[in-house]
Amino acid sequence: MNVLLFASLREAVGQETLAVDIALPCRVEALKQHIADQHPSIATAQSNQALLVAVNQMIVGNEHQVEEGDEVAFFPPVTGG
Amino acid sequence: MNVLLFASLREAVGQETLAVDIALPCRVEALKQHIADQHPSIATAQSNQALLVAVNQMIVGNEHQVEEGDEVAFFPPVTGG
Amino acid sequence: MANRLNVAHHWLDVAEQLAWLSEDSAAGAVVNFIGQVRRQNLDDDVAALTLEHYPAMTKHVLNGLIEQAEQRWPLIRIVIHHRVGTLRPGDPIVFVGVSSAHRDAAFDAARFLMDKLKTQAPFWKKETTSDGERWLDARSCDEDAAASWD
Amino acid sequence: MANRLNVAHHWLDVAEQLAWLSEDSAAGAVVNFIGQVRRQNLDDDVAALTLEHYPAMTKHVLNGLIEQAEQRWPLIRIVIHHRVGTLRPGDPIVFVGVSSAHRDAAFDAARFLMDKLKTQAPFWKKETTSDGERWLDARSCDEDAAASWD
Repeated sequence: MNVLLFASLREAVGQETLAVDIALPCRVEALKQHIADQHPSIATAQSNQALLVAVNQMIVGNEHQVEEGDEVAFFPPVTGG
Repeated sequence: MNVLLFASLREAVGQETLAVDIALPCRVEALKQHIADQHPSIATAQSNQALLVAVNQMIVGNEHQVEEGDEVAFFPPVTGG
Repeated sequence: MANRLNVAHHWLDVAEQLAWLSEDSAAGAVVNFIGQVRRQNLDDDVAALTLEHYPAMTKHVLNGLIEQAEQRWPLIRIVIHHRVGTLRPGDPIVFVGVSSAHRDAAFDAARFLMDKLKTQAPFWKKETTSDGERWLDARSCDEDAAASWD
Repeated sequence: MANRLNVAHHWLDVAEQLAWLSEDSAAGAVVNFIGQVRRQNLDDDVAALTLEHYPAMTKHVLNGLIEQAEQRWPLIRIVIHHRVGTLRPGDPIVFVGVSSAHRDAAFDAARFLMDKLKTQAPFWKKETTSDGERWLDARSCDEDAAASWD
């Protein structure tokens, strides 16, 4: 599956999309941990509580179940307006 | 002294200005009572708590002392905006 | 702090006011309010609305409100423009605009100015409907809104 | 209820939006907010501000906020216009406008939309200053403002 990255996370990782090799369905928490293990900047954001996860364009919590075909995005707290 | 009237009070009394024969200084309360005794529409407004008094362009209470040369106005609650 | 205060028969160029409010680039937020004549009031069709005021007192009160707003919030610019005379449904009556560095102060100040203007500035509205003319009554909810700032 | 929602590089004709918001003569009140790029932030001169967003999600979130506002208040029209791309100090970023019969609903809804947009809509700001580029941090006061509606 692919995970979209935005803003400071995209720049820190250096990619717009991360290809992730994880069995689905899985909980958001497991997906975060899986990616953090490989990308220190994601781990840092996670430990700073500066990592939000959207599934199908809705922000979701750690318990949310990611299914095959979902659009998943990681990004920092928003700062628009 | 003269008392300016505005809006519904002006229309009810039928005059823009009331000439009032009262000894100054006097309290606002006495002035109101003096005028209400001669103009039933002022008495009605007063009993409905629908009579405001401004002295020198500031809304004042019953205790306020009216002095010679003050600009005094009677009007109903305001409804602008 | 700079401000513009007008009581007039005419309306104003709203885009020009917004441009002036936002001109200082320390301004991060501009909030403005426009009040206009509704088509219906108390279930009657409104044909016209006539606004009377007490000229010597109006500017006095509005300037006082502007000063109070400046003391309560860090504001950059303020515009108050209120019309008098005879208006039709859909005509604008009042424009209040505020600029500030941040939105909380701009929202609070604009609402404060409107709430206080509604209960303290000496304007009176007379409606013309098919039933004739009537002076509008003050609304207790406006008193409550104004008191909420005290 | 009618609404206009745009996310775009360009700014909009503010006077035209205000005319549209106030067009329905049941509208007695129009409140609008404009946010713009400040000259200074965190004591540094801002040379440019770049706004990125997550296009598929942005309209989704903003439409959801419009629906929530409609459910909470009796609104007539809503406009949300948010810019993306590179902006300069003084450039407008966001326009939120609301019309309603009375001012309380219009003020509340405009502020609700801004407070929620600030914390829920997927926009991110990167500033360019003389010290280089930096992504802005979310502000806890924005979180508090958004939570105050829940």
